[in-house]
Amino acid sequence: MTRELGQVPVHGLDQLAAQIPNGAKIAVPPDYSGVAMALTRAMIRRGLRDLHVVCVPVSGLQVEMLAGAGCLGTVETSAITLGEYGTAYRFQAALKAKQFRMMDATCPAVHAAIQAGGKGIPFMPLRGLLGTDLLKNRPDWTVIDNPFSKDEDPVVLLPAIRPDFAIFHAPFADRNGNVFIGRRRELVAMAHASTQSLVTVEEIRDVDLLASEESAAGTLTAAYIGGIAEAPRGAWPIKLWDIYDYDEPHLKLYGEMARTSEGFARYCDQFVQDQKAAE
Amino acid sequence: MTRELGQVPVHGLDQLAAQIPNGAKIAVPPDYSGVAMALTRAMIRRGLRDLHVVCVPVSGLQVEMLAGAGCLGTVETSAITLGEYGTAYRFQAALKAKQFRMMDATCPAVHAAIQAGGKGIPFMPLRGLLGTDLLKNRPDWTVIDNPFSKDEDPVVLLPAIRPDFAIFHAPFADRNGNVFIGRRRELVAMAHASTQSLVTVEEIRDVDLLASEESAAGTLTAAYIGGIAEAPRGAWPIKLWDIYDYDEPHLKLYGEMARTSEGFARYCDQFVQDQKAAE
Amino acid sequence: MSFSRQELLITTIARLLQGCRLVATGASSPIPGAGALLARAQSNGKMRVNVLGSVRNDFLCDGGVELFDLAGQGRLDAFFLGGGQIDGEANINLVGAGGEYPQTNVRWPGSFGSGYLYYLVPRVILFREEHSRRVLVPKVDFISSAGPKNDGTYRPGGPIGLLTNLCWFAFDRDKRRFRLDSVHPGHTVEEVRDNTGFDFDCPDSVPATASPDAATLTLLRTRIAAEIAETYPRFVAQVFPDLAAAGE
Amino acid sequence: MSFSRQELLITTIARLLQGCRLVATGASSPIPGAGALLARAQSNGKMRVNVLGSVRNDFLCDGGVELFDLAGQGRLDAFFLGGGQIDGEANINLVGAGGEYPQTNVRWPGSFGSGYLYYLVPRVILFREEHSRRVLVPKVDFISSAGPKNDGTYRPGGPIGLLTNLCWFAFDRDKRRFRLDSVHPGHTVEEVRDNTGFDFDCPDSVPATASPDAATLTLLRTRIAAEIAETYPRFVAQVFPDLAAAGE
Repeated sequence: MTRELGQVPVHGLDQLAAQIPNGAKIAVPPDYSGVAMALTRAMIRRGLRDLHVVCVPVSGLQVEMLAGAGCLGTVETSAITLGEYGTAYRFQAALKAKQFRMMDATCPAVHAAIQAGGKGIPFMPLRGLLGTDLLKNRPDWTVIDNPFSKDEDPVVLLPAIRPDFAIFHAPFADRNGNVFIGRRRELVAMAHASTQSLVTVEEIRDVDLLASEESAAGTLTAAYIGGIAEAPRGAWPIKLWDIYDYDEPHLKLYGEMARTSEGFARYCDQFVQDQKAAE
Repeated sequence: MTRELGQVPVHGLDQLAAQIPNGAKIAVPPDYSGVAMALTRAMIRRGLRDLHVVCVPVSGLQVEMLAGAGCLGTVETSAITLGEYGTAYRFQAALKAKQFRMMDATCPAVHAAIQAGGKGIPFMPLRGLLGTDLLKNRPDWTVIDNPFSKDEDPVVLLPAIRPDFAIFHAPFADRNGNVFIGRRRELVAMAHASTQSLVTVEEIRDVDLLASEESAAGTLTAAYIGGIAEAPRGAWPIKLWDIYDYDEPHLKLYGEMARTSEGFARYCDQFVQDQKAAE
Repeated sequence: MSFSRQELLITTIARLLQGCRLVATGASSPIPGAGALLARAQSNGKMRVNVLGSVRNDFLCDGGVELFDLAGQGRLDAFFLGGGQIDGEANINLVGAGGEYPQTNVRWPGSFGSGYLYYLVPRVILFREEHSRRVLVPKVDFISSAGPKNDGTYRPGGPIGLLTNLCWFAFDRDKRRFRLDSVHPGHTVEEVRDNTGFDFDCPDSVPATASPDAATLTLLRTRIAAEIAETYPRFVAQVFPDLAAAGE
Repeated sequence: MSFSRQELLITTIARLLQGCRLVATGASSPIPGAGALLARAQSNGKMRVNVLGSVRNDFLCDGGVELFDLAGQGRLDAFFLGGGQIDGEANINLVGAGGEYPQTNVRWPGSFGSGYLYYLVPRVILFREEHSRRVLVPKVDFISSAGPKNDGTYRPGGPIGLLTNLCWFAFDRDKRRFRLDSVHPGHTVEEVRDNTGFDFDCPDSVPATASPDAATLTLLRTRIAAEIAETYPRFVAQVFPDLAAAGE
C-alpha cells in the first residue's frame, strides 16, 4: 500500500514520474527555487515525449537534459542558461533541429500568465513588450487598446497558463503533506496554476507546518499536491537554496560530455540510467 | 531627531497620522489581518476629511468609527460589519445621509484590483459579477468580450487600485524596518499597491527578519514602508491574530453608545480624544 | 433517536456535500461548518474542509484571496451563501432593501464574496434559516449575485438549492426555478407555501427531508461537535449542551 | 591614484545612479553590483540596492516576481541590461543572431526580464564590456526589447545610455540616437568609431570619462569590494586581489 501524508500519496521517484503522461504541460522553477533534478532523471528514464515545459520564468540544466533526451515538444521560457557552467549544447542542438517548438518570453510575462492561471482568470495584461520580436513571434499573445484610457494605449494580454503539473524540489514536507517553500513564491504560483504538483523533498519531517504563523507563511498547503517523493540531494547537481551548492566538478563534466549527442548519451548511461537504484 | 529603523522613520501615533492629508486614498485590511485602531483614533483626532477608504476586502469598526467622525469621502468595500457585536449604526447613518460615496464590491474584485495596483498593470479581469447590481453601480468597472475566446464571452475588467497609503497593525517590526505579517498576504498586496505603508506594531524587536528563510517568508520588506509607530495593543478593541482577542465588553459598550450620534460623540470624548496621552 | 432542528440541517448539508473533494465555509457559519466537517468524517479521507475562523481546520496559507483563487481554479466544489433576500430565480441580495440604492431603508453588511463565488463554485448551497416572505421574495431589491441565466456566459458555478428551517428547495437550472424537494419533519407543504414569497415548482407528493440515522447523530454529537466547538463554542454550548458540559 | 578598467566602470556606474532611491542588479553582474553598492555608500542612506544572488543585500520576500512588480509600481529607479547585439536605436537582442528565428545560427540564453524592465525602469543603463562591431550593430537580428519610439505608447522607462570598455554613450530619447558623451582615459574617439557598427552623434570635442578620486577609490577597494565579495568572490579575487588576500 502506498504511504500517505494526510491525503497526499508518497511515491518512489519512478512511481512519481509515472504520473506524468506524454504530452503533459509541466511548470518548472528556476535554479534558485529548487529544481527536481532526481525526478527529471526519472522522467528521462521513463522516456517521456512531447512535454510542454513552462519555465517560471527560466530554466537551465533541467530543460537542457530533457532536450538532449528528446522529451520536449514545446519550451516556453524567458531563458535557458547553465550560467557560468557553459553552453546549453543539447538544448541548442535540439532547437536547431526543430525537435521542439520554442516560445520565447520575458520573465514577468511568464509570471503573469501563471498568476492568471492560479486566479482562474482568462488573461492578464502586461506593460512592455510592444515593438519586440518576442511579441511578433507569440501568436498566442494579443494586444488590445486599454479600455480605461482616454488616449490610445495598446497593452499586451497574455492568456492564462494552466499546466497539468507543477514539478519542483523543496527542503521538506510535513506529516500532512504540506511543503516548506520559504519565500519562493513562484512555487506557490505554479502550484495554484497547475492541476496538481509533484514534489520531491530532501526529507519528510514529523512536524506540522501549519502549527505556527512563521512556518505557515512559508508553506505550500497540501491541497495542491498530487504526490511527493523523498529524494535526498534531489536538486543535484543544481544547488538547493542555501542548503547545498552547485556541484561544480560534475557540471563541468556534464558540460564536456554534452558537447556531442554521443557524449550526452554516455552521460545518461552513467548518471541517469545507472542511478536508478540509487535514487 | 526622529528615530529610524534602517531607512524607515519611527513616529508617535499622532505624528504618523499627520502624514495623511485630507482626501487621501487609504487601503485597510479586515479584522483578521490586523487593523490599526490606535492609528485610526489618531486620524480621528487629527480631524481628517474626505478619505477614500478601500477595504481589502471588508472592514468593521474602523470604517464605522471613521464614518461617525465624518472622515469619509468614499468607501470602497465588499462589506462593513461588526459581526456579532451588532449593527454599524454610524456607518449606516452616514451612508443614508449621503456623507460619503459608496462603492459596493465583492471580495475577490477588491483583491484583484489591489493586486493589479501592485503589479503596475492597468486592470485585472475577473469572472463572475455579470448580471449583478454591483456591476451596474460601478461605472469605473467595464465589460469586454474576452479576446481569447472564439465564442462570445463577456468578462469584467477592474481598474487597478493605487492607494496613497496602506494602513495596518502588525505584531512587530525588526531593527531594519521590516514588518512581520505572517500569512496575511493581503497586507503584502496592499503595501505593493500603495505609494507607502504606515504601520503600527505591538513592538520593535532587535532582530533581522530577513536573516532566516522562515521569518523572511512572513515578512513585508521595509522598502514599502513610509513610517512605523509603536502601539502596544494597537488593534484594540479588535483582535490581533491569535495574540489578543476582541474586547467584547468594550465592543458592547461601543454598540450601545454608537446608536446615536450624541452617544458616539461621548464615546469619542472618552476613548478617542482622552486617550491621546495614553497612546 | 430524536434530533433538533439544527441537527437535521447539519446532516442534510452533509448529505448534499457527498462526493466533494474540497468544501469551504465562510464567516458566522456554524451549521454549514458542522455539516462540512460531518461530510468530511464520512468521506473516508477524500474530502478537505476549510472552516473560516478555525485554526485546526484552516489550511490556507496565501491570505484572504486564496479561497477565491481556489474557486477560480475549479478546486472549490462547494460553498454556502445566504441572503437578506432571495428570490425565485435564485438572485440573492446581501446589500439592502427598500428605498433607493445606496440609500436603502435597510442596509446589510454587503455582498462579501458572493458576486464571484456564486458563479464559480459548482455546488453552492443557499442557506438561510429564516423561512419567511420577508426573506424569500418575488424579486430582490438589489442583486448582489445573480441566479444562473443560461445565457451562454461563463458560469461553472451556481446554486444547487436552498435550505431553510422548513424545507429543501432544489434549484432547476434549466427552468431557473426552485422545486420543493423535501419538507422537514414536523412541517407541511402549506406552511412552506404560506411563508414563501416566490413561485416554485411543487410535485404532487413532497417527501419529508430524510432524518439522520443513529450512527450519524452519534458521530455528530461527539466528534463533529467537538471539532466545530473550536470555532463556534457558543453554538456548541447551545445545540450540544451535553458535549459542552462534558468538555468543561 | 591609478585605477583599473573595472574600477573606472564601477565608479562611472555609481555616478550614473546618483539620486536613485531603489536600484537592482541582475544575474552575473559584478560591475553593476559594485557600482550600485558604491552609489549606496555615497547616498547618505537614501538609496536601497538589491543585488540578485546576495543574501545580505537582497531584501525581496515575495519571490522572483517582486522585482518586476517593483518596476511596475514605479519604485525601481535603475536597472542594467546587456545584449548580444545592441543597435543605434537602442534595440537590444538577447536571443540569437544569424539564420532565421528560432533556428538562429547563434543562440543566447534568452530575453530574461528585458522585454518588460526596459519599458518600466526610468534609468536603464545598457552595459556591455565588449565594444566591437560584432556587438554594436546597425540593426539587431531580433528585438528582445525595443528602444524608445516616442510613439505615444506607455513607456516611463528606457535607456539613459550605453557603457562599454571604451566609452559612455548617452541616449538622446528625442532623436532616438546615441551621443558619444565621454571616452575612457587611454582611449580615443577614433577607436570608438572604428569599433562601433551603428551611427552615433559625436560632438567636436568629447571629454574623457571622469576618473575616480582617491576617496572614492579607497571606499571601493575596502568596504565596497568586501560587500560585493559576498556575491562575486571570484570577481573580487581578480579585480581587488589585495582585499581578497587580506580576507583569506
